[in-house]
Amino acid sequence: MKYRLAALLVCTPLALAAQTAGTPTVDRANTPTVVIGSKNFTESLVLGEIARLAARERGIDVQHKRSLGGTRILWEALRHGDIDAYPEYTGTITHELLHGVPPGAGIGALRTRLAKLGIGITDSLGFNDTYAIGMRDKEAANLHIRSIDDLARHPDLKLAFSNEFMNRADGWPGMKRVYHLPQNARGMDHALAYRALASGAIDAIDLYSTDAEIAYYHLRVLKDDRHYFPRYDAVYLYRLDLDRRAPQFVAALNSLVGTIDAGQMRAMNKAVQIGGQDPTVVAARFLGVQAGGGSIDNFWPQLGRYTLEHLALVGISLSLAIIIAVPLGIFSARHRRLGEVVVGLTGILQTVPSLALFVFMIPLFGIGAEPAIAALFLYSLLPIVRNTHAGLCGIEPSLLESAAALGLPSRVRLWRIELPLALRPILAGIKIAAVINVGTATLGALIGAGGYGQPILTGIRLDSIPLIMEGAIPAALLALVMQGMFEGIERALTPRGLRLRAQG
Amino acid sequence: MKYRLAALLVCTPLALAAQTAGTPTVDRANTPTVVIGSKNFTESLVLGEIARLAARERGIDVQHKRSLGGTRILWEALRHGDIDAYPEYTGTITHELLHGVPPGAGIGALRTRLAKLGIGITDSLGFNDTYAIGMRDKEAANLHIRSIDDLARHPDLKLAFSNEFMNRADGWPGMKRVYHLPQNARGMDHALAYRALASGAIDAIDLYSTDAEIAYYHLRVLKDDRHYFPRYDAVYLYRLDLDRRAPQFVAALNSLVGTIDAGQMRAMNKAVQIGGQDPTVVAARFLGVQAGGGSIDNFWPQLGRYTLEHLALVGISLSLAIIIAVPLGIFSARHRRLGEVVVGLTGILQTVPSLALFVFMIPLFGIGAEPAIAALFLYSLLPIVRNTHAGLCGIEPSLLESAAALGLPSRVRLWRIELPLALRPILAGIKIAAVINVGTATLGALIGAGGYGQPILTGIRLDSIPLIMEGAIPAALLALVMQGMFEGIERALTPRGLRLRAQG
Amino acid sequence: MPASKDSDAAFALVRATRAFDTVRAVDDVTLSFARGHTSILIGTSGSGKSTLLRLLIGLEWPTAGEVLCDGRPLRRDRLLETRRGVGYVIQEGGLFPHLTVLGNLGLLPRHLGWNAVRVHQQALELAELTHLHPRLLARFPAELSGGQRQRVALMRALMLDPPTLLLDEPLGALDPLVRHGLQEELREIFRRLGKTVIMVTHDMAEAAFFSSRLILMRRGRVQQDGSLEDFRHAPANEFVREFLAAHRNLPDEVA
Amino acid sequence: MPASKDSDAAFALVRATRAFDTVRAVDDVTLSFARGHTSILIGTSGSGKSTLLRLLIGLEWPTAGEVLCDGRPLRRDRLLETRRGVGYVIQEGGLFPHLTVLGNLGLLPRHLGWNAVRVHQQALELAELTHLHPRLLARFPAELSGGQRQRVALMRALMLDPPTLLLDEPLGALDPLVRHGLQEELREIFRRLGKTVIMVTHDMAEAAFFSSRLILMRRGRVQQDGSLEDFRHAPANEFVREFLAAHRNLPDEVA
Ligand SMILES: Nc1ncnc2c1ncn2[C@@H]1O[C@H](COP(=O)(O)OP(=O)(O)OP(=O)(O)O)[C@@H](O)[C@H]1O
Ligand SMILES: Nc1ncnc2c1ncn2[C@@H]1O[C@H](COP(=O)(O)OP(=O)(O)OP(=O)(O)O)[C@@H](O)[C@H]1O
Ligand SMILES: [Mg+2]
Ligand SMILES: [Mg+2]
Repeated sequence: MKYRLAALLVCTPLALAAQTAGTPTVDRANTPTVVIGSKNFTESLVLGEIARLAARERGIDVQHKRSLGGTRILWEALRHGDIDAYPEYTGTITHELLHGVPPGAGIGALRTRLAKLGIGITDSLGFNDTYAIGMRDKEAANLHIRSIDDLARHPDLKLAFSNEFMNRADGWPGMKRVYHLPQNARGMDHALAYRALASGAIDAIDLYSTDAEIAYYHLRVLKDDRHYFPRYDAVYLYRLDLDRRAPQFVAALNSLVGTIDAGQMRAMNKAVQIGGQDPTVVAARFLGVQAGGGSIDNFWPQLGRYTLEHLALVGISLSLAIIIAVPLGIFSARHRRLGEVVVGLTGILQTVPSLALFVFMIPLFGIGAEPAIAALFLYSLLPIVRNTHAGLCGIEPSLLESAAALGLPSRVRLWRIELPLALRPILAGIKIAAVINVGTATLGALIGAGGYGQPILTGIRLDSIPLIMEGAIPAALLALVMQGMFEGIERALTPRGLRLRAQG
Repeated sequence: MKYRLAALLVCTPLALAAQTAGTPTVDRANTPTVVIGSKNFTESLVLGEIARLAARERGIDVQHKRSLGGTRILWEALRHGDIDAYPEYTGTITHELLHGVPPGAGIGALRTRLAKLGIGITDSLGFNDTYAIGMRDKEAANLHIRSIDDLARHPDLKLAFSNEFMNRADGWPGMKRVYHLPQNARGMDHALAYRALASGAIDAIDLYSTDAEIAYYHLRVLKDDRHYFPRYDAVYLYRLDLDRRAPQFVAALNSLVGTIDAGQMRAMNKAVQIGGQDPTVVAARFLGVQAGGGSIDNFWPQLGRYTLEHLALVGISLSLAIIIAVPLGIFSARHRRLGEVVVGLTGILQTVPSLALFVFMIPLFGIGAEPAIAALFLYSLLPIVRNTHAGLCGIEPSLLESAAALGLPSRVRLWRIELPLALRPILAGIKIAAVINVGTATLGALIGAGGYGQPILTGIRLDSIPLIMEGAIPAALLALVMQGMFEGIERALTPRGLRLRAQG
Repeated sequence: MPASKDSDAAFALVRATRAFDTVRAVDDVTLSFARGHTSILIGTSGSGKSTLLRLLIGLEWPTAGEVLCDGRPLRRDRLLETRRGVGYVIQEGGLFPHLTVLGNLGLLPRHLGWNAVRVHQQALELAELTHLHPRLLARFPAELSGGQRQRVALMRALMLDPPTLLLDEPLGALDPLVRHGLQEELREIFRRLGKTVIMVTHDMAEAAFFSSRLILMRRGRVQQDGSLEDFRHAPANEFVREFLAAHRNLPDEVA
Repeated sequence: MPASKDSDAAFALVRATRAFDTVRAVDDVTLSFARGHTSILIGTSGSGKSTLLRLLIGLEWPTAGEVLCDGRPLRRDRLLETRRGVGYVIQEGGLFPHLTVLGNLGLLPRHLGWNAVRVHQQALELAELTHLHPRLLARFPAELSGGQRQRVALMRALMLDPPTLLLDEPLGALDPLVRHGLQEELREIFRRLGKTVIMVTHDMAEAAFFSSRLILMRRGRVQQDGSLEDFRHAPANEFVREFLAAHRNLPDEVA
């Protein structure tokens, strides 16, 4: 029973972590005939669901692996046969996937090139999702602005563009030149730009022509009269071997050609992103079919993987922090002078911004979970050290003296008297560290450590509240669970004697 | 004396903040004849210093406002006459500052165009700071790779490029096409890329041809045989009215033309960025002159501004947090059930990643200090609430009973008995919150709140350790100062009676 | 004085029981304490004396039966008033470690609007009563000896000059000299000001000195309620006789 | 028994002074406590009795003079051994609130390698000695009455059967019945096992019962050191006489 306290404190998170590490990653279930993939933003997801449902109507067994990642991941997956089809944009194919294709190439030209790689391409689904410039509809109406050209007449308008748009040669610099715009633009995080526009802080921003927010914020998309922006027509890419394996499926894809216009796409994006509706339901409504069950097969396994990754990050770093910080706190309570230095140093660690800390971690640990764990570990120290220190210093002196008078050696005093009496503040510190840790671990996605940060960061980048929530809600729940767990440990470890009033 | 505790706790950070808010921003001292500006990265700073020292040698009174910001800010400052000259690159002038200049335009063409705006331009200083591709020298030697062409022979090489380079049409997509490269590249934060390259995790990255790290990490810059990358020759831009106001200065600038080659620039960058030397000293060594005193006039006022901004962020948000969190903690200690909910909720706030929190703040508070303060306030709640709760629950029950038996109303019991007895853990919570607050406030720069985050974020982006340190060191010091301050408050508020042993 | 709901009783217990799990610390006790009189609780250790006092002041609530204050049941929402009319000395003192002696003494009076001068004056008077050196008023509890702390606890109970005093072994840690003097003066005060006093003591001589009403308890029950004479000449049972016999006197002049 | 450095002294003070700021709690005291004997400290409240005991066990260090243990100066690096040979009962008990009675009693023995059975056995024996119901061994200190806690503190000091006992008012909160019995048994144990005992008490009868050596203190100084007879027939000064006279006996049969 002697080290029950220590054992429980340290083992619980470690056990969590171990359990995690042992579990194999998501296993490939029985593979269905056709697999559709989609990128990790709303529109791609909805187009994936539309394809799945359209195929299902023709009786084809289709699985939809949603939100797999960015362009590069989907493309590689398609080429290696991990997926059989996914929604893509012509501009992306021209600029990023194929080499030496002239910028203005039509879908026919792309089809020829893609065929050599064993990839097929449908014709345009009906809309062009390219860069565009948006303003508040009211203001645009007041100023009689309909096209980008008209901006030149209002040099006082405040423009703010995403950093990417600011930097791309085919972004702001070119646009300014082509349209002879007098304004100077400033860079702004895209996630924030819509809100700033809506609040009137700025007057025009860059956006994608099917963004859900266009309708939501009542924006006007300015006409690109000079065809400055390249076309990004939506299409499906698919493996040509489907023509043999599942010709019905290819037919289903082709049946969608020309059926979705920009307004419809915008409305569907809005329904999902802002209305919070299920993409399957939205897609089904568009097709006029039943949504049916078992729609998005990938949601739960993916959430499971994020959870395991997150638990590993938090469990390991927190366990290490407890193992190191409690002794540091004990040390700092014993040696007042040196203790101040110790606590001060852990405080300094806390002020290092996480990105900067990652920069220093990479030479030591490379990329992935290790540097994230190291950083989380360092961030968890302060609350535990500080509270252990405060807890030990707050013990009633007469009890310490009584223990000393008994002739107990200081190690025994520590374990049997001081730590149990300081348990409450120490556990409070651990709880604070645990919660901060769960929150900060979301940054782990920045250096490839995975976890709930993955959907959150992607969501922020894509300005997708549902995607943010997909990570934020489980993270919040995890924080609650950890707090509850430590509350339970506290209840188990606090002897009944400390909960009683002393009486005469 | 009754509310001494509360008053002191809350007023100290508030006072800090108030003092801050009242101070006017950096005042323009007596303007010297000529003002040089520089951008916020090492090379620009060094070139600014070189110009200043060269001019000083000719007896001209020159001020150097260093690290003013990005291209856009410097350009506007030059045009409005806030500064008289600054170092720039021809590629930037072509692509970002002037409209309708053909990409290959020579300096002569630029000079004509700039003259219309009242701006002069020197000839090339002697080096071209453009994008380039770098590899570990050893590996390049082993594989006999000298130019980008040679990469095509090694399809297994792992390439990783900065996100900007990945996205620019004149970055990776074009390069892949022009050089017919078979590899696929992945995106990576530029700050991390050098370390990943050095550690062998990847084999080639994009860089600027005068980066300090090239020498430091023993990298080989691959030849751009096909002249894919545009020229970014270093030049000085200056106001043409100087020809009249300070012809000697223009002569000084022109005297530098053709004197700095890429190797020299790289060495100077390395001396500052990695060797940690003073830019003034490095510049002076290059010119063979004395560094002299009062070199970088802008360092201290700028640090002062960052400090005031940072103090305002921390002071206001922490004061608010104390005012709200201590009562919340009291409430949660009084009402066990509801208290759990309160603490749980503050915990959930803590798990919301800062960028996501900012996203939600902007519609409420706009951009600037307000949303940052609101976010910092929310992040500061948990440690204080939790520790107030733990502190109050940890008070010896017999003392509470004794107070009740006296017939003291509960408000008096709270102020005179419970809070003083729980002071230590409450202050520990405040200290934790203060330190976390100082650290998190560096993120305020993300939404224009200024503070030490400004140089840190710029430093991370530019991979400049000195710039990171310019923010990180004051932040660390501030954390220490705040801890020391609260230590002092604790000592002042803890009655001597609590530091004594009880005896019989 | 048998139990009754006479309106002259400052406090009364009516078949009151306070059980902790299986232990009945106070077991079906009916007692009433007359206004203006001093009653002494004696009994074996753990017999429920402290618990009985705690019941009267609402620090403990009966698991059965009733506690009456001024003839009416004790009410939770009027505890503050009840307690202000009562000076209560806890067995262990219960001084606040973060306040000086004067701070401890002045806590409630200051809240009730006394100014510092008045608090100090009253404290000095009580210090004289308890033979406590005035210098000690500036000390913290941890800087006092056991007996000094006990006297401060007594002083705190007397600060507001309350009509009722509940004293749980208030003089137990005092030396004979101080204790002797204090006994005389306290008895004089109690008589002169007509205080209602309920005092716990283990010293039979002290008990007999303070009052002619002794209440002897054992295992939560009242064994006998009466004067020392009654105890001597008409002990209710064998236990009462034994209890009296256990008193140890000083040895005779020549041992 | 005058002070001397006789090697038979378990503890001795040589011109020892312990000052707190201006107050000398123990003032130039020279005393020696013979092995196997019981000595009683009496004196006014705040006269330095507790401080004197604390000096002997190294909880307090003299600001002047010396403390000897077994004829050698007390050393900080050997405190643990010294303290294990001493059973010390603090005036206020000093029980650990997070441990049960048994946990409190077993703390040191378990550390020294006793098994649970032996601890329990010894605890049961001591419970019988102190008339403590064995059921109480499972309780926490906060669930005990004042007198019960005091007995647990005494039991804790006796657990290891140490050769020396420093007892600071060990029976002060006990009722006459338990106290009377405990006095008899403790004196028997002390005599039979030849314990060295230094006990503080405010009860002159108890003092005289336990030992023929009383040490009377006042303001940090020893007033007289001798038997009750000496005190009566040759009081060192007026204070000694007064102190003795203050003892209050039970009133005579017919008041
Ligand atoms: N830490 C301290 N600071 C100042 N004075 C102190 C301190 N500790 C004890 N004293 C003083 O020293 C004197 C002796 O205290 P001590 O506790 O030894 O008395 P005592 O004889 O045990 O009294 P009692 O019978 O009341 O327990 C007292 O006057 C007390 O106020
Ligand atoms: N919280 C509790 N849980 C269980 N038992 C308790 C609790 N409080 C008191 N008791 C028991 O109730 C009984 C009465 O306790 P009380 O303190 O009233 O005794 P007392 O007469 O004051 O004794 P003493 O003279 O020793 O102070 C004791 O046996 C005690 O152990
Ligand atoms: Mg009691
Ligand atoms: Mg004492």
